[in-house]
Amino acid sequence: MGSPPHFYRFTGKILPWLSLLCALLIATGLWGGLVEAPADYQQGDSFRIIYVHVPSAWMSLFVYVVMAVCGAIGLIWHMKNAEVIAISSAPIGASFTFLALVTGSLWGKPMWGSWWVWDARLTSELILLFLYLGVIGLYAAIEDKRTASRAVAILALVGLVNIPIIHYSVEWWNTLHQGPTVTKFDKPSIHVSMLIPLLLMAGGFKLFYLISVLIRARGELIERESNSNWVSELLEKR
Amino acid sequence: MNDRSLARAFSLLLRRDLVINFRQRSECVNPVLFFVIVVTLFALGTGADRALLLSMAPGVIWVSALLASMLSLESIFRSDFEDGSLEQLLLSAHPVTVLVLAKVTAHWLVTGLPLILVAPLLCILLGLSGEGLETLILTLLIGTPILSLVGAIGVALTVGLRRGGVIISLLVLPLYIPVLIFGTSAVQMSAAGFPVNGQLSMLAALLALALALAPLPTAAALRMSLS
Amino acid sequence: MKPVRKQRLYLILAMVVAIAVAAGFGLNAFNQNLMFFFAPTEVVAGKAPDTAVFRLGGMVVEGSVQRPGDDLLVRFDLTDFEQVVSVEYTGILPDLFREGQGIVSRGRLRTDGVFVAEEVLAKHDENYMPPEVAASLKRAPEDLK
Amino acid sequence: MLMSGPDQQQRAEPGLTVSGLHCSRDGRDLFKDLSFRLRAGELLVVEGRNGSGKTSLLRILCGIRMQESGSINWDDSPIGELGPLYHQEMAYIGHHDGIKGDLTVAENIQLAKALGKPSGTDLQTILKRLQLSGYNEVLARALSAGQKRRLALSRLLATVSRLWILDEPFTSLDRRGVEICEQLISSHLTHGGMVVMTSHHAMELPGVEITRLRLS
Repeated sequence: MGSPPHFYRFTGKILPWLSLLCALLIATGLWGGLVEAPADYQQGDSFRIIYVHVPSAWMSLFVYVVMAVCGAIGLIWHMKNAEVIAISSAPIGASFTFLALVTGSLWGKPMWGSWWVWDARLTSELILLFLYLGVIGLYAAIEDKRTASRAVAILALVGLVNIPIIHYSVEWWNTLHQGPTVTKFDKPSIHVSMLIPLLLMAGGFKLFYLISVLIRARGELIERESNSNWVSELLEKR
Repeated sequence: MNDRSLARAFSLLLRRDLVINFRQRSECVNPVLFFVIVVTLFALGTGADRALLLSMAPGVIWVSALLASMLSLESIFRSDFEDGSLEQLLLSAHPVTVLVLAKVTAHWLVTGLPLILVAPLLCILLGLSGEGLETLILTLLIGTPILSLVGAIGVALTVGLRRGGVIISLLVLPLYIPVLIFGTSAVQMSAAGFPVNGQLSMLAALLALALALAPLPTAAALRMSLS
Repeated sequence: MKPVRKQRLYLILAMVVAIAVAAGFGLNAFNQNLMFFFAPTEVVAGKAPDTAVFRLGGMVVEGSVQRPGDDLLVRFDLTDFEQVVSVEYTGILPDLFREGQGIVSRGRLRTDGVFVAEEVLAKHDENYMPPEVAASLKRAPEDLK
Repeated sequence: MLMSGPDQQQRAEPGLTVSGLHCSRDGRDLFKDLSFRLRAGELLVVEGRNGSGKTSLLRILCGIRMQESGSINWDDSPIGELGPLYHQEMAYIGHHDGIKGDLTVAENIQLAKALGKPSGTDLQTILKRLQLSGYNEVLARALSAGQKRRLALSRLLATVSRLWILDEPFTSLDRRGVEICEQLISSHLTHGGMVVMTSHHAMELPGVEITRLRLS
């Protein structure tokens, strides 16, 4: 897995299977969430936006951590694959963050009575979006892509301090945003019939991220290694 | 290389940076002028409603300080990068983080401190006085070094770019948000007559954290920029 | 120990001390009032601003919601189960606003101690369940924990 | 000026050992499998066309630039691990002089001393050897290009460094300046120092054996 040509061939093989699994998970998750799951005792059907909002919010944090960790690996051991995965994660993470903010806003208007509130959770999530945009902008601004990867990794590591703040903001401060539902240590405060579709969706989102990051990473890798032998062999085969 | 020589390198580098800034002068005058002008523009742009100005004063002064500090950031490393002093800094016999700290300290003394000195004047212009003014000065005193420390990371990341100006604001401003939030909320609360220990503690915590950690990514980013 | 090793140790020590100081200040900050909203107890104790706008959070007291006129004026009481503050609001309430529901409202105190809200936001909790389950829980509230 | 004898003899392989160095820029290989050794008293001149990677090689040897693969050892330890320990035994003169125009000549030399491992040589002696006597209080930006280059070379005298890495040290120096610089190099070598340098200038150092490395 360490060398780019290996990575390219291996991911090429598993991508179709991953896509199939992902489609399956999201389809059953959506069906379970939108059709099977009962309406909430308080929020009625409006709560169903949870099936997009919560997985994308989770992913916004998860992708950032993956990006920072891969960046650090690239920074320390100069592994090309890690560098490429780190930078390929950024636009996907930014999209998840954006989706979480938009769906949260759509949820907040009817329930809270406001599109947007400057509480700690929302503000820190917005900062996360800015961090992603900073990473993307910085990568685009530096010409040499290996140098750019190192720059991006440093920035991503600095921004990592924001992650615990986002996660714990609802516990540290009195926010309008409710506390965590599923990640509580004792037991999730969501009924099982509602939880299962949520977990399916979360799995589907994770796979979706995996698929898109692999596709992006493959493209990025080809572009970076365009002068190397294995890429020209690949092109000849076509 | 013992600790004495490290302390000597730190203080000499700090003094040299101050001397250079003193010989150029515009470096330290421009941010202050910018700060004063932006605050004035806010006052003019929102009209002369005293109550409105008063309620906006903490935010206006903090945002202007943020922008002034950000505009002056490039001077931390830009000229050193251009004349090759930066590579000599990285090749010195001392830990780069400590040298970075010396340069950031010099930058704060030259650009951050003057802001704090003129801030009372601007507060009076905006009608903020008494408790609120004292808290504002205190928050600026704790907060502006954080801006310099965190900003240094941004400059170090972009110093090798021909046009780093816009991208640096994209990198640095999100990281400035917590300082802005706690700084302004402290001033607002104290103007309303409440204790602000919480906000001040938070700012102090941020400062200690930035002092401890910010030089590390800055040094790493400088190495990256020179490679 | 080699001087360079010693120097590195000092630097790491300095960093650890600074981080400890940061943690100390941070903990202190969390013990202070850094909240998005004030609770009724704090308002009654006079900890909230007299003149400035602030946020008040609490539970709508059961049976306290009144609509005195045929306009949009609503009166209700907010509690944190210790103290009660009366609130007046003119405007459209969010869907989730109901008795027993947690809300956050933004406004200022009138001289008679009534909180005049400019905005009312409903705070929903992190519990999601079907209505039947909620009903059965209500019958046996001790099961909730 | 150099570390005394017994200390050096304890080390197994004192000096610089480079093996399997690979460097590429923008996906193009500059050099591959580059290996050489540099011992006390040796001079290595790196030659090659423009863009053949001479400067890149020198910057890699300094530890500023990252190599794709390969190792650089100083006294048997990788330079990345040594960090400041390596840098205090090394001096680098790059394309840029690395002097501050707003500081005086004396202030620049003082700063260079503080940043490195200062030598016992006093300011007047350094200035005299570089033919900059009387310029102590002059701002560096008022110097001519050749004088600035000589001021940059003062770093070699102001600090104690076993290894000198010089990128085109003769740039903008006049005949006299080149002679001064050549004297510096040969005296460094006879005292057991090491020099890696690039130069377009044909070097003649009496009594010094020059190893040449061609990058293509």
